[in-house]
Amino acid sequence: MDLALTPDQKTFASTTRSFLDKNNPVGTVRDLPDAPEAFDRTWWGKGAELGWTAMLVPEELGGGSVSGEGVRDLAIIAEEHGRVVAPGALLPVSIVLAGLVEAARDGSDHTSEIEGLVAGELLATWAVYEPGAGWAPGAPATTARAEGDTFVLDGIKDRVEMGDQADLFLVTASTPEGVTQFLVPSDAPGVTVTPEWTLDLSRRFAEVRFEGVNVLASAVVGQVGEATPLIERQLQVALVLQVAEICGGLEQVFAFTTQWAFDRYSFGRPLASYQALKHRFADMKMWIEACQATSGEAARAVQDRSDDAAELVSVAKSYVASYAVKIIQDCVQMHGGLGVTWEHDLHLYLRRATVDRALYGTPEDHRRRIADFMKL
Amino acid sequence: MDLALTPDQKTFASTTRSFLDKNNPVGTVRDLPDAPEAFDRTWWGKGAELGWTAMLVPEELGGGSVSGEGVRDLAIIAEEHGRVVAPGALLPVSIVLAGLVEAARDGSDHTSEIEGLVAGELLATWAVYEPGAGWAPGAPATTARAEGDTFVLDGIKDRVEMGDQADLFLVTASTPEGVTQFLVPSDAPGVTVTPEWTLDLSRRFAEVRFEGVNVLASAVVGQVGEATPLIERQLQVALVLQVAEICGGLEQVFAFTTQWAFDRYSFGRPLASYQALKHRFADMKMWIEACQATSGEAARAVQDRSDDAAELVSVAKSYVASYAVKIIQDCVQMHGGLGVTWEHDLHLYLRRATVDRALYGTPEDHRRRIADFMKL
Amino acid sequence: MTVTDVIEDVEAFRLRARAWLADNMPKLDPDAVPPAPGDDDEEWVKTRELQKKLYAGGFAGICFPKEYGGLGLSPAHQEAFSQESEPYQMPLLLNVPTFSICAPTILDMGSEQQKRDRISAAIRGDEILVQFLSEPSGGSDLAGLITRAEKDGDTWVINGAKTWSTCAYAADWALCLARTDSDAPKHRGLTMFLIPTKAEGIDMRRITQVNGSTEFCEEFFDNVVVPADAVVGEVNDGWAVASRQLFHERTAVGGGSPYVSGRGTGRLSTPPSDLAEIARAFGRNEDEAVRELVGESRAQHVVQDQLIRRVSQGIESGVMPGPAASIMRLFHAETQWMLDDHAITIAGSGGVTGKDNQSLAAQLSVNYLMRQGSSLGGGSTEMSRNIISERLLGMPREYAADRDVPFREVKRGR
Amino acid sequence: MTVTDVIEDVEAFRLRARAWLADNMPKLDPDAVPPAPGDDDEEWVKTRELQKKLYAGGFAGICFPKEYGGLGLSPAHQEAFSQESEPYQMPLLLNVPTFSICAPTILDMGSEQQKRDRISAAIRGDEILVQFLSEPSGGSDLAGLITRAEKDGDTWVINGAKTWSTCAYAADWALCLARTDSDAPKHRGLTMFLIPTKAEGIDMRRITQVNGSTEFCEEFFDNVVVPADAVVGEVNDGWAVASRQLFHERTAVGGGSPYVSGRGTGRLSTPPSDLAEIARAFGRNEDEAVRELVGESRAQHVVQDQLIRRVSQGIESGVMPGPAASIMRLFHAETQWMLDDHAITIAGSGGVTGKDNQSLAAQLSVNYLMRQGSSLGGGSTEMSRNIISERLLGMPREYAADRDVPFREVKRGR
Repeated sequence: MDLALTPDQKTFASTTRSFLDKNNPVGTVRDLPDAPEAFDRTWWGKGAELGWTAMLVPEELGGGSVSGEGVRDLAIIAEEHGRVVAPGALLPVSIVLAGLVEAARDGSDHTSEIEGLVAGELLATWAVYEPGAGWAPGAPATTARAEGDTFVLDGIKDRVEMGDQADLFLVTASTPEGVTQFLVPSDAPGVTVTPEWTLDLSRRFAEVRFEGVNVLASAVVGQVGEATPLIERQLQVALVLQVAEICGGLEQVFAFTTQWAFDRYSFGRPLASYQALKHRFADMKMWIEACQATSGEAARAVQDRSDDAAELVSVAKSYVASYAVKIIQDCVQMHGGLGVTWEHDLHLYLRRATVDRALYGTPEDHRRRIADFMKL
Repeated sequence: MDLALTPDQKTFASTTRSFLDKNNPVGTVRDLPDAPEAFDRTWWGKGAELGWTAMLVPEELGGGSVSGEGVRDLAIIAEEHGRVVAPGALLPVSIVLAGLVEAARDGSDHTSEIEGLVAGELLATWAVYEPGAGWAPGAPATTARAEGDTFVLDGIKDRVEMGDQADLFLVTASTPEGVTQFLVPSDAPGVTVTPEWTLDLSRRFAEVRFEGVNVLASAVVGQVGEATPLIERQLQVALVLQVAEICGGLEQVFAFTTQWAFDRYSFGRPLASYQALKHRFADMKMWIEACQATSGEAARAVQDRSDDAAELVSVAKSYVASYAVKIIQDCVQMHGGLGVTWEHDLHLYLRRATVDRALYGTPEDHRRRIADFMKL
Repeated sequence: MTVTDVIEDVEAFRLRARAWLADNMPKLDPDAVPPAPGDDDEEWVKTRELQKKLYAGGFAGICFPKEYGGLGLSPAHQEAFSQESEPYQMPLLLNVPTFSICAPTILDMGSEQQKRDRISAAIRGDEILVQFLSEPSGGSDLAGLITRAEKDGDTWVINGAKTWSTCAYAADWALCLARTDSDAPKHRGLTMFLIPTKAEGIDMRRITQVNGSTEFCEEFFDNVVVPADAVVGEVNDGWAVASRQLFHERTAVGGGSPYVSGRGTGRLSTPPSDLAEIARAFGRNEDEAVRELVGESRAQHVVQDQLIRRVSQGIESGVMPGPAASIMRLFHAETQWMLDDHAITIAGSGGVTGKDNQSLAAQLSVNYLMRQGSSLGGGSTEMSRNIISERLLGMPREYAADRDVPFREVKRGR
Repeated sequence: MTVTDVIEDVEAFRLRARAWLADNMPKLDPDAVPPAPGDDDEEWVKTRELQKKLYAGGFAGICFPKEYGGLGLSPAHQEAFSQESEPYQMPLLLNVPTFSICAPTILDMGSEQQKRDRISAAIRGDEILVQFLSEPSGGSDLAGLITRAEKDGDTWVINGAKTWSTCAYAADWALCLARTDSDAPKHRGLTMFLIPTKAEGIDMRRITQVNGSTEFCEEFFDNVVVPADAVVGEVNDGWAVASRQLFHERTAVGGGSPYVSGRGTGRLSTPPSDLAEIARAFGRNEDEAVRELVGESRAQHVVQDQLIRRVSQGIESGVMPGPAASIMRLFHAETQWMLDDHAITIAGSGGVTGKDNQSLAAQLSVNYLMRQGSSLGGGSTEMSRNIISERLLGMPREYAADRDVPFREVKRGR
């Protein structure tokens, strides 16, 4: 947790935590793959009432944050989600809202979609990855061709989070003028959604095909050919939420693993008394504090739109995602055989951290991006 | 040490060890940088009498090995050299002999040079690296141009081991027919040798310039344009010697560091009683056994000219050189402040391992080479 | 010596086996993939049938003594039979633990009656044997177990719990180690029992691992009553029996047991990730950073094989002490760590979602969930490091708070 | 209170200092590079001269009490003076340990005479103070020291050896901790002495480190006789003095000492390797594997700064306990390891030879020889991990064989 929260933010964090603990205890994640949907819209609507969808949205568009620092407030929510490996639409909806709000100054009017998302009535997600390709939002193979007053979209996206439940896809596509984003209803003719398998039990992904999908020019988000800054903003918000969520999970895993080390005895001594293990716990403690530090500063930088925000989110993602899986794996080791059982919660956290590690740029991708920023 | 040495090989190893312990105790390495030369030719001649230069050379050319397995015998000598961070010409002379012997079947007659090298009267070294470039022996910028019955060499080589003392350079150069190797006397007109700084106190390197250096066609080693297999053989011998030498050093460092852990007390207990340290010693022990295993098999494969020899030397180099520096650094840590003093022997081993790590392909280069072998 | 005691020559035996196998045993289907552990209930039924066939044909229990239902032949005979049996379906699931661990332990330490009953039933294909050793509270500290057996007249009453019993769901009898004297130091108050797995009061359930495997079971004992003759060896000397059992386990794992028949264990373990395949599948094989990872992992695998050869030869020739085997165990874990870590790094953003649960992404990422499996099973890597430092390097032993004190005074957690 | 006791306003003091500095102190040469530690003998001569100037001008010992030669002003005055002094040459070498560690310890724990003599001499620029604490046999276990001081009539006779004394070659007096009662447990039989570094019987030599630095010294004591009034604090209560000294050391390292004047320590440490520069210099900046390493290292540095901010604020606000500082210490070492490792990886085959010993290759590879320096100096990383696990996570303390037993019964190695 960020050490510099305001009293309001602390209260907000604890409200969110109570809600999640009550509605989404971590153990329930195991049942989600067999549920008809990853989460219930009514439940999501309650989250929206708690403000989960409002933080990035200015008051005139129906939003509003706790502290006036929406990105940091949102990071608090993400951290609480991570603590219980909560399902839901937090990441995809926040990313889309970040783009829509960013584009609201110029370009088409998406007020009604924004309002629907804030109210928790609409669900939207970013369709940005493409089959067989890594993180390369600036060079989509998906195309949008102007035809009179409309655009025709063709292409395939995959790893679309919540693709099965989304009402709207924010589609990143190439046009002759440059990369452009479109808001496409999931029920538009020519849109096909195929569920994918994923490691995370609490989330679903889908492949989404766009075959001659016709949308009005008003579906453009921002200006044609000028999506690059929007994409960067969306990415930054995605990364802030990812690292915050990972930190929430890490704190929880570390807490119950430390407790285990005190409670579990071997050869008449608690595990916590073995120096080789103590030193590994010390390393983990250090890494987790570092994860918290860099997550917090990434949120602040994106909040403040600092010059170094782009670098700081890459720093945070590259650091946090690398160490998270390393730490959780060592926590598995500390638990012995129990750690690799379905029954233990560890794998729920490990699954989510592994998925978060992979998406919106791997640590390796972000290290290369940092090198780019360094003009190496 | 290889566990499968013959009694003859064991005797030979112990003779070599006694000679080196008497003439080159490790502590004397500190004085070498201030000596006029890195080693004395008379001393090297005695090494040659012990057979150090004969192992790769067939009997008809004045050589002969202990066990009939010259490469493995040579690895024993290298391991003993590594144990005391010995100076000398073992690596460069062996590499050149490997090339000359390999080329002896066809091509010009270099019998007299071979005999001089075996007798310890001549010193030769491989001039293969070029300024600003990594390990790329197949694409030299140094050129050799045919001119009547002669060749004219132009180019700059650096990281030439023993460049200051060598009588002959084995120069890898480009010709229109392909990569070709030449044996060039160091006193040929147009050859300029400039000493370089190096981390290893026991070895010297030099930059060697070839400016319009004229050599007879008989200077060609093997056939014009067909140096590739020679280069591979030279590389394999270089790598076998490097990893054997590193293993010798590792065994020594690990032995005195383990002893230190028993002798040194902290808070009334020997260091060796602290589990966090015990576990690190266990890891080191495992890695050293692995280094020995892979070094031994690399030597066997090169000895036997197995199909997988090229891969196995890369495996050995990539593994041994990576772990060697890691292990020695942890041994420094085990010694506390003493470990970073000039007075302690540790840095002598670390210097050599770091230099061995860098030359004839880094571990990273060899991992890429393995991927090439895998046809990735 | 009567005429029937003349031992058949190995080659004659081989020829006889060859003919019999061809006439009696079903051929292997080359495309058949063994089922994953835990998904093999039908396989166990078939296994019993195959063993019954072997027994009927006079080729079961080749190295077990005749008086307990075996053939009393040499390991060379067994080896010849195994070679000949390769093209055929064989009851491989019985190799571990029934024939290579449990039966030899009974042979070494059991009563005459136990040998006659259990070993022969196993050889006949009537019974399957397993081990009840580890406990939920136990971990690396096997001898610290707390399942207790209390004497009640002529019987023993067992209460407690066991876990990580491989294939117990398919078994009939188990070697079960329990504490019978809590006033003795830990190793000295244990007794080994041979108990029916379906005895009243035993509640068995299968453990699901994160990769879906259910090969292990856990058992809860609620006043399980066993007769006095269920004791294997001496009362309170169960550690001697367990040590023998562990010895046979190591021998079996090392591939040196004369009691296995046919090649392998009949179990499919999850196939390891293939980094070159992953690199190609995810279009990353041209990336130099990825090529380094693939090359590094390949090197690690090669070095592992080389290290196994070195250490095995070292132990065999006596140059290295037996505990040097822990070096191989620890290195195996390191290799797995690297493989699983590199797999997710190379797969990158494509490695966590896929077409379905058979996709390459699903395989490699589920393998990643099981990354620590290889550092836990068969003794943790932490124990290996203790052994290497203490028994190879001679460093002082870790303080054990339970050494030489009455077990009931030993502190216990959960 | 007399008129002279009215404390000058900080801004007035600042203006007066500004004027005085301009008139009296030599300007800094912007191109001047401070000499490496150990190669700074001339620098020490100049340092004494600069301190004498400050003293003559009435600007020395700003926060030290008037009765010991200081000005008795507030940290705000000192801060103002430091700000004003930035463009000028200052006696920075005296900041650590003379003014920030030794003098405050004497001020806290010394006798009236010691304060009057030593502190004022230091402020006048006449004397330099250092610490004789660590011992060759000591390592992390400072209180286990074996240098002994024996009472001989009115004097003490010291025998033993000290090591890692920073800049002792330049000093006049040293705070020297010695054992005066071997029958007491380790911490309770120690006494602190204030002794002249040139006393008869002290043989001092400089330690050369692998990077050539000779800033540290070791000292051998052969019947060094010091008077009874050399004791600082109480006999056998030297640990209290040493603790105070360690406190002042931590404060100084953390940048919070009010006794330093001017910015910095006046010492040049070896410049760290710059990975981007190395990548470019060796032509590897286009290699994706290398770009990953440079990016990773950059991230590590950024995270280090962020972590320092988080933990410092945490400790300051009381959310984290003081020992959380060990997290920063350990992280610093990790950053250095990564930097030095990546440097040799990136430099590759070009990193171990160079034009001369000033070449980039020489710098980065000599840095690599000193890789562990940052995990040893100022308490080893092993001690940091003990502190984090025991004092932050509350795990059981490591068994100390020397706790609460007479020191003479404690086992010692070499």
